Amino acid sequence: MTTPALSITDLRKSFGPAKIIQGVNLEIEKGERHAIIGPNGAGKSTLFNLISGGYHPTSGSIRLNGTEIGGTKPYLINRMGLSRSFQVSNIFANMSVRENVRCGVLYSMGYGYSFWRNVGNLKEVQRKTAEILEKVDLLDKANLPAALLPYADQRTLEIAITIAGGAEVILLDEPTAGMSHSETERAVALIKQATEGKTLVIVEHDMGVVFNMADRISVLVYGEIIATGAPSEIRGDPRVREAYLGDEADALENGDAA
Amino acid sequence: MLKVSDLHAFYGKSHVLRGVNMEIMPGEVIALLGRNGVGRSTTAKAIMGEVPPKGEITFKGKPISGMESHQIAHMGLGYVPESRDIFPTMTVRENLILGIKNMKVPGKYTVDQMLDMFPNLRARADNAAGVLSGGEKQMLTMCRTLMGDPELIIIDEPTEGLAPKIVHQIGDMIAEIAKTGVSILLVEQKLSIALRIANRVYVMGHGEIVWSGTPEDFREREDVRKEWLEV
Amino acid sequence: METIVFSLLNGVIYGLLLFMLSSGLTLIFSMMGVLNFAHASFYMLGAYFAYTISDASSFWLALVFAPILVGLVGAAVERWGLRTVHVNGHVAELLFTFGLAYLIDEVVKIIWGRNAVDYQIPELLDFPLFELFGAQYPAYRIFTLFVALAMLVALWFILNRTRAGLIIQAALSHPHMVGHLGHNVPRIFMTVFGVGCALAGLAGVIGGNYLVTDPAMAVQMGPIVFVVVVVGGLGSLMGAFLAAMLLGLLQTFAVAIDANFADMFGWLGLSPTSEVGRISIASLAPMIPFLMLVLILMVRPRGLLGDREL
Amino acid sequence: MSDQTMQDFKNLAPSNSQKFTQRLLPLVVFAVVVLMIPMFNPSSLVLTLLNVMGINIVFALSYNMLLGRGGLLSFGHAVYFGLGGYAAVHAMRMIEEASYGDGGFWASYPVFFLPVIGFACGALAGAVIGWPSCRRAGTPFAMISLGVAELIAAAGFMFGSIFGGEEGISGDRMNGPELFGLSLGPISEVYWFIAFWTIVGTFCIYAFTRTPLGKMSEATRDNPERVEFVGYDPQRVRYLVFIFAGGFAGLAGGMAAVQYEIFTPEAVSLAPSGMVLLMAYIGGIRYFAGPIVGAVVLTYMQSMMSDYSEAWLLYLGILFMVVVMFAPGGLAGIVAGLINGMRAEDRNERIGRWLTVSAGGLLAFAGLIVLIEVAVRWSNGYGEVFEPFGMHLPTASALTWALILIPIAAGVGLLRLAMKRKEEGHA
Amino acid sequence: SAESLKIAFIDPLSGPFGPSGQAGLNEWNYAAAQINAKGGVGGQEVEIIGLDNKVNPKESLVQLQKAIDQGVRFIAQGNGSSVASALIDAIEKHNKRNPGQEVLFINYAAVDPAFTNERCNFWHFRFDADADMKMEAVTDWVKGQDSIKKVYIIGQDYSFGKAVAAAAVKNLGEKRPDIEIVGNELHPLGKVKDFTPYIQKIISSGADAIITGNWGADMVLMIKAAIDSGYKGPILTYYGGSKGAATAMGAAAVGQVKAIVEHNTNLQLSDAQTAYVDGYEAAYPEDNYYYHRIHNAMNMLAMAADKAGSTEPKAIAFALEGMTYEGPTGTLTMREDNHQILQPLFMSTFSDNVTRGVEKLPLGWVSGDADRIEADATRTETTCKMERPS
Ligand SMILES: Nc1ncnc2c1ncn2[C@@H]1O[C@H](COP(=O)(O)OP(=O)(O)OP(=O)(O)O)[C@@H](O)[C@H]1O
Ligand SMILES: Nc1ncnc2c1ncn2[C@@H]1O[C@H](COP(=O)(O)OP(=O)(O)OP(=O)(O)O)[C@@H](O)[C@H]1O
Ligand SMILES: CC(C)C[C@H](N)C(=O)O
Ligand SMILES: [Mg+2]
Ligand SMILES: [Mg+2]
Repeated sequence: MTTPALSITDLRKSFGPAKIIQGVNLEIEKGERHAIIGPNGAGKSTLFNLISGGYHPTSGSIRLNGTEIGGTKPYLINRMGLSRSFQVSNIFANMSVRENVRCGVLYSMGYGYSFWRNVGNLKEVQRKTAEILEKVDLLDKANLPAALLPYADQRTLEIAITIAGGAEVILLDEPTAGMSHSETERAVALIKQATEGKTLVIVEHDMGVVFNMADRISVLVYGEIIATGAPSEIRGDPRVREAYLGDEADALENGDAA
Repeated sequence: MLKVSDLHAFYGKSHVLRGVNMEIMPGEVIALLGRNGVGRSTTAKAIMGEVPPKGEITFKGKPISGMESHQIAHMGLGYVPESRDIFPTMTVRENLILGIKNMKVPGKYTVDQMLDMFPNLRARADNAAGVLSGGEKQMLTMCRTLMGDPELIIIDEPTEGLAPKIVHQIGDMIAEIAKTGVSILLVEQKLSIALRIANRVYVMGHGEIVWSGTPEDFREREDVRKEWLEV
Repeated sequence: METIVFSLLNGVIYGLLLFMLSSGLTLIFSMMGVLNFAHASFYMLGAYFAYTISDASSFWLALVFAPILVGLVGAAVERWGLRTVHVNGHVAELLFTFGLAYLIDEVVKIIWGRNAVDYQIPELLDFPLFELFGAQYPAYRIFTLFVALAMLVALWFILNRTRAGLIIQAALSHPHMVGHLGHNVPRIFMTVFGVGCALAGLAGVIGGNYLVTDPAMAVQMGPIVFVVVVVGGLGSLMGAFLAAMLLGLLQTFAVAIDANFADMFGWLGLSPTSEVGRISIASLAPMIPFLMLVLILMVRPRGLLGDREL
Repeated sequence: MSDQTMQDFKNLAPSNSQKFTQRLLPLVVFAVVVLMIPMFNPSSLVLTLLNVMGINIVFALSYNMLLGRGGLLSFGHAVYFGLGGYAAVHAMRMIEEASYGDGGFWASYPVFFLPVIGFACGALAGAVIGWPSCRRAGTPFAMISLGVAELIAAAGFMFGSIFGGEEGISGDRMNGPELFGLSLGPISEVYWFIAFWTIVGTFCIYAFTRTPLGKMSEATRDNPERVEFVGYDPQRVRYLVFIFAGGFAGLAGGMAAVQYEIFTPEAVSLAPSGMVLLMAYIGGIRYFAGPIVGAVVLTYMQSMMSDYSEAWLLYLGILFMVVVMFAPGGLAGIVAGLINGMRAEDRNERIGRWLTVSAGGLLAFAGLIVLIEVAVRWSNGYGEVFEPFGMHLPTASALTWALILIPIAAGVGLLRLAMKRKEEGHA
Repeated sequence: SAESLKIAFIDPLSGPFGPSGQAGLNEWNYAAAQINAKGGVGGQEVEIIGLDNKVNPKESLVQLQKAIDQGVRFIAQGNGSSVASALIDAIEKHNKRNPGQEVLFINYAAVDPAFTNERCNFWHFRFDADADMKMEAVTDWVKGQDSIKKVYIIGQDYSFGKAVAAAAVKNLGEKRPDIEIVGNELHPLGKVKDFTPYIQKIISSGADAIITGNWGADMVLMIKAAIDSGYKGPILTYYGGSKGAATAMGAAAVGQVKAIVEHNTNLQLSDAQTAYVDGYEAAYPEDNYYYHRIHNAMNMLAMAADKAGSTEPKAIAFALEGMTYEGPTGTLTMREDNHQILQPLFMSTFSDNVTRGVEKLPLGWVSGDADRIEADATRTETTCKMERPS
């Protein structure tokens, strides 16, 4: 068996006395689409922060393709091929959409801190930027300032920046939060297409999205994973119902997501 | 209690509200439904003075359009915005204290009573509010507004981004608040909640109220639902 | 021995003066987040107002009215200036006060002239209080000490007994929301800014005749005030107090020490005739505050007693 | 990827002609203007002014690499200007010594290339000082820069052999090999030197904004957190930008060394750092040309207006505050706004509003001028009287007060009117 | 010709040394008015252009350039040897680069001895006694005071302060080897606002006398701190007459503070001279007649122009060399070898027994017959090797 894309063992994180992540174990295979669900405050975003380098783990280990990355700086992790999006849109508001995506592209194309090249002349960068913009369907808005985009498009741009660097492992934190039904559907299609063949970890409260996209689902409650499994297993798990889904489980069974 | 007639509002050049009319009686829970972007939040903002309103808005018989937001608040109008706007660097307790309008006049609740009602918050009482999870933040925002003893609360999308189970809790909480005699204007997308707790329903489309009636009537009107709510 | 006693005394008093000067800024900075570059200019205004008032009537009236006047000027500046730029963020506010400093400096030059004015210590306090090792100690310095302590107590009371601090801090993140909760944010901002400026004005009344009242006094004191506030720590009055004392003592002691680098580092082979060797400790005095500032920001960005980072 | 995409993308990217008109043309025009000036036989007074402008343009542009592009508010940028300048003066002295002494490297180093030394030294200083200062942006950065500036300024009086104490260090630019037939003696020859380096500096700083590092510096300004998650270390980005900004400030310092032939410790102090901040901000930090405009305007005020009015710093302070309050885009922003406005559909409405605003502003300003000038003369106490356009305006006269109060009141009224119209226009 | 002769006065007009510069400007203006009443210099009306340099050498050069660009050919400056040093350099360079448009430097107060020794320059003329000459006089006085056993030297940290300190150490060593120098300290120029720590240090050192070259605010504040702290020994100054010092000292300092000067208003004055002084004090009621040397310089300038028959700086410079002038205090000579004036000096003492007070006080400066030092006696050796233009 190949090394898992992401392997987390006994990960813990406390803020002062508050133990937020209390021993998470998780393995995510290459190419898998994995959803993490759980009640508000369970620690999902915190887990993402730990994986992507935003926080230092209190203890435990996180391996990306077999390499330990716990406590490594975010930009180093990013260069190793892991990229994330944010629950609250976190884009470069004063730049155009194109420039936003280009920021995501530059490092991966090897132009790091270069100060002797004109970005206008970097053909591959331009091509890659265009490719990403096309993928997320923002090509026609490429020259708009990001701050002026409608909310849903900002969320999309958030995803675009995340995938721009060509990372193999992608973490998306509630990518469809605040979107309407139709927008959500579009976003799901887009995410599916853009992460084709990559490892995807996604946090979502929209069960429609989760059950539609995920190969496997983990349920995080109070900093612990209480269940991991295929969507069908999770739906039936009484603990999950109790802790998270509540009445909605029935709705799901009726095929009528909220 | 609150009466809105021919309310218009603009963002720059775009005409978002095109003559909204509605009325809320004391003790009522009103749900304002509508698709994304039809202007429900804008209605709330216009009432609260955050967006300059054109038209007539009276609260308890007094016109409030053009008033400063703190004056509106002092008249007994509370607001829980979509963006929640908790004060991230302050503790949960401090956030609650800030909800008190006048330290000299004791309100219905003390901070401690409030924390007793919501054990989730009590557990985080001395943490910075910025690190709360989404659901905790939503609760905090509502509690904070309650601290000021409002007579009418406008609540904008309280369940957005919340786990399914919490959604229900929040619904219960709003019903609970309504029982204490506070009027509520609830801007909500999730029909299950809105219909469960509302006395009356307004449906909004393109910056106007297109339908109003009781939840029971609403359930009957498949056509309204199809035309104005579904995509 | 004499040196130590004198330096202690002078250091404490200079430190207290620094504290008086910076307490207003601590208030404004920690409550409103405004790094008021013009703070020392308000200090200067205090001195000049006091000069004019005591020229016309008495020092004691000046002691009361000069700070009030400065406070009113401050409130007006907030009302018709700062409030407009507030929406553009802290950098805009900082720049606004930066321009304000130029403005006040120039206006002072126009009204009171380009050279020092003769703002004198009131006769009642102009006598040697005691003699120490052959040198007389002026009573006014001891008076300064008491005013500063009174200010410390009063401020501590204000900060800990009012909710204004919380409200303002909240307004920094979500001003609209604070309004919806029923607080009149603009008025609180104006009051805090006014009070902060009035405190600077009071420092000016005291410092103007202790030191010199001239148009350069603002420029000279401005940066040091920042040092006190930042080193002390954001939001901490006690921190500011501590930092001011530390600065006062360090600077005074440095002046009093009769040694140079060669004396201190001679064992390292530093020659007393070399350029570095000849540097006297006394001449380091003006560098000390800034050395402290840079070090603190690098090592402990929240300052000595601050409760949050800058 | 489909050809179609590439096609679309090409259409999005500016065309070559757009690139030319928007990027190259302004620089070319700038260079042509600079080169044409001597054809008008300017007096040495004008040449001096132009030279100082050139120095300040490069200095202000280098400052804007930090403030406008990098979002780093520095109160100590003159440190790098000063250190670069000092290095150049020292080099100038070495050239002098070497050419009278035993030759060597310095004897063959042309004074014309002293700005290179300035750049190197400024960049070096940036590399050393930037290391601790660039760890954080925002207020801590501003405060550290202030502290460093004061430290270096204090050190200026301590290390006599470097800074020369109160006397400063001076040199003679007329030594070493001549380049381009310029002896650099008369000011008209120094003009060519300054012109050359102004163009080189401007061009290089512009080119920098188009590099990956330049772009990421803007990204870091807007959102340092996100930058980390696209593979960049924001501290590193800031640090590198800081070094370049220091280098170009040093370049300007090297130009100043040749122009003035003296540097004093005051050059590294807070005052010139504040001045360059004013230049960049008043000119407009969000526009590349902003600092250029600012440098030109402020240099003019500093050298010329100070002859007409003692209160010129007061006018400067007022100008700055007006910009901060009402025109955060600076002078360049106002110009850009005008140009965009001319293209907008509600053009006529806008022009009407502008006219009202300008009329109001001018009126209020006229009243203010009278007030200030009368006050200045009153304050000097020599009994001098402000006499604009043959009018006689003593402090006590009713006419004086009428000329102060009426225009101010009328101006403020007009401004309010314009403001109200704008609000209504938006509704 | 109708064109006026412009003298650019480059000195501090604001800041801690503003009063010193402003007083100088007033006296230059008065001297110009007086000479203009007598027909001007070489038939040209003299016009003084005051330029503020904030005692900053670089700013001074900016002002110099501006003055030159406006056609000014004469520069007057005095406050600060640091500035004078830069001006000497810059003027020399200018004169070399712009033959036919030379500029002449009239130094009325910057007394770093170097300017008339190793750094002497043809375009520079000094109308004040240099720091060494003055220190000779000061130490001659100390020589006679047996009670002085310990001396503290304090000064401003720049070339002039250093020159004073060096001269004091050298002269005391020669004239009174028994005296212990208990402190020799330099403080930053114009930055100290509270001299109390310095004074307490001096008192603790047990000094019997203080020697200081301080001027401007540094003088006023230092002396104020000394009096407030109850320092009782003699304070030997160069510039005790700095504006504001008398007020700061008050009656407490009578007999205690001394200053070495070329003139004070309680000397035996001729009627003409009395009228001249009165005229000045009437024209500038906030000032007292102080910079006598400015008036000397103006008169010598006029004489030189007459002698040369021209107002060209070069011609005037040649005419000034070796010129003698009968001034109110005696005969003045401009040394040809180094362009240093020789004039009688007076050790004067702060006193309450005066016919003319200063600063509207019944206090002022007096000197007895024994306090007069003849012009010739002030002559010092010079190392100057003057290069003269052809
Ligand atoms: N920096 C921090 N300091 C202290 N507590 C924190 C910090 N960050 C998060 N927490 C706490 O950790 C818990 C988990 O937060 P997290 O944001 O990970 O929740 P989540 O699962 O993403 O919830 P949601 O679905 O609402 O976004 C919350 O209770 C929060 O208060
Ligand atoms: N600040 C703004 N500037 C410009 N347009 C805005 C702004 N805020 C909202 N709008 C636009 O106004 C319209 C109504 O917005 P509003 O927020 O009231 O919608 P809503 O019905 O509450 O929908 P949502 O589900 O998105 O909250 C939308 O088309 C939106 O794009
Ligand atoms: C005006 C004088 C007091 C100047 C001083 N003598 C100097 O040489 O610097
Ligand atoms: Mg989350
Ligand atoms: Mg909404």
